[in-house]
Amino acid sequence: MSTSDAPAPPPAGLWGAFTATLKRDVTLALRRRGDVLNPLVFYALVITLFPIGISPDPERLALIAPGLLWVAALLAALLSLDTLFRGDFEDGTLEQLLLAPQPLTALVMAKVSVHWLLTGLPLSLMAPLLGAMLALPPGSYMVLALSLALGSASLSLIGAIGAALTVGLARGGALLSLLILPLYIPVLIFGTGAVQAAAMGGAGAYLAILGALLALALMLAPLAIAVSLRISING
Amino acid sequence: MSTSDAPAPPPAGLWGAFTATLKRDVTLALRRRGDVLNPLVFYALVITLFPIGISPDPERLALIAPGLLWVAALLAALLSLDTLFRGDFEDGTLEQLLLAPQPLTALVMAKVSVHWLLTGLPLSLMAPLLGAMLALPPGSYMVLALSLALGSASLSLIGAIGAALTVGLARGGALLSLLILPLYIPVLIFGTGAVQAAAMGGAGAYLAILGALLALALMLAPLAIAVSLRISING
Amino acid sequence: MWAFIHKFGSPKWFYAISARLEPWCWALAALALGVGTLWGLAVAPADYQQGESFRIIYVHVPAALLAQSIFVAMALSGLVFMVWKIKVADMAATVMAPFGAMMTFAALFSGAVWGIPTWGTWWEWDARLTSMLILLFLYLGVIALRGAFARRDSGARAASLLALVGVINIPIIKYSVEWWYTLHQSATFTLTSRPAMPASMWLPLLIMLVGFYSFFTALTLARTRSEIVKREGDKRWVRALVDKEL
Amino acid sequence: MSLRLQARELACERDDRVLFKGLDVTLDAGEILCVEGPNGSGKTTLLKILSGQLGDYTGELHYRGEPLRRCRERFLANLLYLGHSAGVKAGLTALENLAWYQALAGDAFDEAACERALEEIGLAGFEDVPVGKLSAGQARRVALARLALGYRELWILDEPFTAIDKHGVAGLERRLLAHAERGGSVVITTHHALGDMAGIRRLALGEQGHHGEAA
Amino acid sequence: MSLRLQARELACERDDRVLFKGLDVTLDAGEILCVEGPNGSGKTTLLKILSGQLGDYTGELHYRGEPLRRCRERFLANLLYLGHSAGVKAGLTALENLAWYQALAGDAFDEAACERALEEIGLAGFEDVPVGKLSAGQARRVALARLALGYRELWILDEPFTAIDKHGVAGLERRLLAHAERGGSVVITTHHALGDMAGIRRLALGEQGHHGEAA
Ligand code: HEM
Ligand SMILES: Nc1ncnc2c1ncn2[C@@H]1O[C@H](COP(=O)(O)OP(=O)(O)OP(=O)(O)O)[C@@H](O)[C@H]1O
Ligand SMILES: Nc1ncnc2c1ncn2[C@@H]1O[C@H](COP(=O)(O)OP(=O)(O)OP(=O)(O)O)[C@@H](O)[C@H]1O
Ligand SMILES: [Mg+2]
Ligand SMILES: [Mg+2]
Repeated sequence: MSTSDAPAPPPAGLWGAFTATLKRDVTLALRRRGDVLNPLVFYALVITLFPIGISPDPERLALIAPGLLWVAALLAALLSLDTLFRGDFEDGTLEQLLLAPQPLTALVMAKVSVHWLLTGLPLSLMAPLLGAMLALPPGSYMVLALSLALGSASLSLIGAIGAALTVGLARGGALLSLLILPLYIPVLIFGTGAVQAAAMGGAGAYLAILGALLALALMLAPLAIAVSLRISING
Repeated sequence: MSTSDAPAPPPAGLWGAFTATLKRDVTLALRRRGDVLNPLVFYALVITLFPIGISPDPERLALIAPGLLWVAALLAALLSLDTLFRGDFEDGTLEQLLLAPQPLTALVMAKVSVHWLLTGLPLSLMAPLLGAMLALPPGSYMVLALSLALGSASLSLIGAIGAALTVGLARGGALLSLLILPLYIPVLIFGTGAVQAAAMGGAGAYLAILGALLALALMLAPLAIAVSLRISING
Repeated sequence: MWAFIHKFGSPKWFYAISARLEPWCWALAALALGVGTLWGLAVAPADYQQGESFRIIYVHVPAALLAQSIFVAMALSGLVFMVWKIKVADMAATVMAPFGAMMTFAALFSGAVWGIPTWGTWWEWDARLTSMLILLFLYLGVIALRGAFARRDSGARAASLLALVGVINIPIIKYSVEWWYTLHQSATFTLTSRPAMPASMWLPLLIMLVGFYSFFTALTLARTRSEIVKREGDKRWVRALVDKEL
Repeated sequence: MSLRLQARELACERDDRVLFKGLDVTLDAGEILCVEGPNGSGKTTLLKILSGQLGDYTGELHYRGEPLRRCRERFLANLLYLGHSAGVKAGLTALENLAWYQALAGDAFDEAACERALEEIGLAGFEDVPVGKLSAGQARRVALARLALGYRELWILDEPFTAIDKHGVAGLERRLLAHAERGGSVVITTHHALGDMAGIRRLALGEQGHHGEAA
Repeated sequence: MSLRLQARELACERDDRVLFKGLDVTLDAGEILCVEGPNGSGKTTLLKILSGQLGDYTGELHYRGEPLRRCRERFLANLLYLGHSAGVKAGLTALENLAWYQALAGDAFDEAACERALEEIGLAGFEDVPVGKLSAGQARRVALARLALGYRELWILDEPFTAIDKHGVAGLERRLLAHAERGGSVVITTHHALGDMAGIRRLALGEQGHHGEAA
């Protein structure tokens, strides 16, 4: 009765595993209804802190708005990264994910995609509203949203490497930020550059660079994440 | 042989339990050496992100420096709060803490003190250095450190309520910030107010108010934390 | 004494009493809102500075005041629930929170719409605006916290505690925000230094206020009643009641 | 007075499923009560209620004749509860963990006593290893070492034999009997057969909600 | 070819303590291998090495005659590993958890099969309850339902009986035997007595590092 030689799983199987993992993570997030809103609320709250801490003067705010909007979005994305693999690690499903007869890079990409869909994308859609509150010139709203959407995808990918490396450590949160914040800096520079340039109408080049960064991250990060996970689980 | 009527523990016992909990948490934090440095590194990184994201112009930076220094310290303290009770919850020691024949408020205060000692205090000691990088006028360094030390103690106390309320929830992190950031705003206002006023030499009133806020927090928070923990464990 | 409080708080008793009160509240709300709207929109004179746009005041001010009152009411219900374990108080708090958040949002939104013709911008980091925004966050926090717990009782107690902590902080927040604002810059526009209103303007405002508050009362009673049916659905008296109504 | 723990008319339901109803539990000095039942029958729930951790029940709880709510402090001073999760910190050594529990009970730190407790429970030589580097069963033993550390008259143990090897189980059974002989009382749940122990009372839960066999 | 899993000269040390040395393990089709030993003797470590999760050893591992490193993909497709932690998500229902495992194995979602597996394992009626609301043993059963879901020739089970009640254990034992009869192979650790099962091989670890008795 023994199935003497099980064949490698068919390609349809990989796609099925990818979508099932995607669906699973979305279900989990949506089931705790608040969770989807949380990064958004955090974003809005941090943006509120700055005028209170710095100055309510619209002119002064407009000057620092692109930087504030980007740094706060980056922090919101960062904050939600810590839990990307942690839950799975703690209940043992990460162990099982590594034991699945599917390429780990693909499964990991499903998890990262969900993170971007539920954090980066909503953040970039919400940013123009907060931009208006910070007296950002109206012409740059579109560029703000676009640059954040592109940039946050890179952030999710890069951040996932850090999350994977620290998942086995008890208090990964702060160490994680230490590891990946430096890697975020190029994204931050070109992101704020795009928004600042938008006022003068020349954001195209910056957006192109953000796109190139994303392409690079898409190529390299999945493998790095997979390797990091194997290292963490082994320890 | 049965000890027919065990007396209530002597007051010396309470003090012993308090110091033992304090010592335990400090040991745990110091043992993962990186942990103590993490909020500091996060603070330094966030402060360096802003000149990158906004503008390296010292004059402009000096204007926003008090606000930035305070907001970043607040975020650093916030990030480290999520783990305040979480570790204990997950390995079951929180359950045992609640079953100890000692007043829970005292034990909880031990934990909050450690949080402040290892986050708030080092942050306030480090702030003047970062202030110098942001071209803060030299006269206000002392006030910056003092206001942060006083304010971060309130932040630890208030934040612990939120941490206690969310400890049983799977992804507490972001919810936690929604719960407590609004409550942080008075501390932020008087803190930045103190630093701004320091340049003109009139920070005393602000520091007094920060002290009053701390006194209020010291009176009300321990009970609220204890009640919150009981709620969380029950659910 | 305790027996009385518990009888007072028993769902069955509350259900019966509120059934009698509710129609009156609805009637008062309809009357005041109807009269106030007509008077405010059609009869009252246009403002000599702001023209017709000032009529937003008839929504804006009641919503803003109600938003703050509801938070206090919610916190008080929470206290009653925590101390005396009266479930009805928690049910009331449960239904108040979303409505309070809606009123806060309504005040913010109407203020923003009003700001465009009067201030030329829809948002300004003014003391009142900022503290209203923070109030919205507080509401959202209470709602999210309640929803985050799997067990209803834990969620209820957590939300009550947070509402209590929040209500202690509201005056502190308000006071500090106002102080902050006066410190940083002189106000470009102040809400308080408006021209004194003629009676033909504030009378309808008062009527609208009465309308908003009775609407809130009626709505809370109604939704608490349906919450009772939902939560106590397996009790005999509720089933008897539902059977009778069918 | 000697009736240590008494529960009358206990009832608890979770998500509309009645776990138990009209349950009377009495526990005397020198008694061992073993709560039995299939998975999901409410053993853990009952133990949490009896130890005052879960408020979600109806009925009355008395400790030494007084309502539990009114003598909570004294009750806790005499209670030792071990739950499904071990309650030891992975970052601390076995000895440090015990020292903390000792302080929590209000006692002064007594290193010799802690070491003796660890040795009795079979962890000699592992006193200074962080618990995170111990095996599942060894970590569990650190928690069990509390049984040998100072005297508490009432033990409430939720599956204490989890991950413990055969020798360990035998040793623990002897320990339970010794505690009872000394006048202590024990409430315990376990899926191990406790057959050879004389004089234990059994309380069966959830006869109706019986599970099918797991295969 | 029929020699399924073969380990030669395995050695592993942790923190300078040698757990095992020169260990030879062979596992054939239709065999059940029970790894025994006191707490901390290295059972979990061995199982993790055999399932390719731990690289921290010396020696050679072969699957169907090939070095494990070279046929990892095929090995994993035929392996079912259950560790100390159950590997089920508390936020998902039992059914959703199984569906994910089915997809992870590369199979199409088959609701009927999942429900049958849950029923066989004694969770009928709990299919749509989030696992977080199940008892310890019920949550564990959700993980065990994977044994009844699709055929994998090699099972590696680390204390699968944890928190399972007596009926459940008996059912599981029958399931193991049935698997072996069908030509499957099992590596298992447990502190339960597996005495009445015929034809299982035993591998004893850690005779030297024997623990004292836990009392
Ligand atoms: C988003 C924008 C706004 C918000 C959040 C807001 C908020 C508030 C609040 C909270 C109150 C009640 C204050 C109290 O406690 O008594 C209030 C009252 C009032 N608001 Fe606004 N407001 C906004 C915009 C405006 C604008 C643009 C105007 C018109 C120029 C305006 C005119 C008034 C007036 C006349 C009152 C009554 C003042 C009083 O009774 O003291 N508001 N507003
Ligand atoms: N992460 C680790 N780092 C270092 N040493 C470890 C680690 N995990 C386990 N050990 C050590 O390895 C030894 C064997 O552990 P293992 O978990 O394999 O034991 P086990 O036989 O499964 O025991 P149990 O019956 O308690 O589950 C233990 O003595 C432990 O001290
Ligand atoms: N947090 C919870 N919320 C809702 N229901 C729960 C919760 N925890 C447990 N239950 C339900 O209560 C019932 C009893 O659970 P309990 O943990 O008391 O069982 P048990 O007898 O200890 O089982 P086991 O032998 O598996 O440990 C289970 O059917 C479970 O579905
Ligand atoms: Mg149980
Ligand atoms: Mg093991």
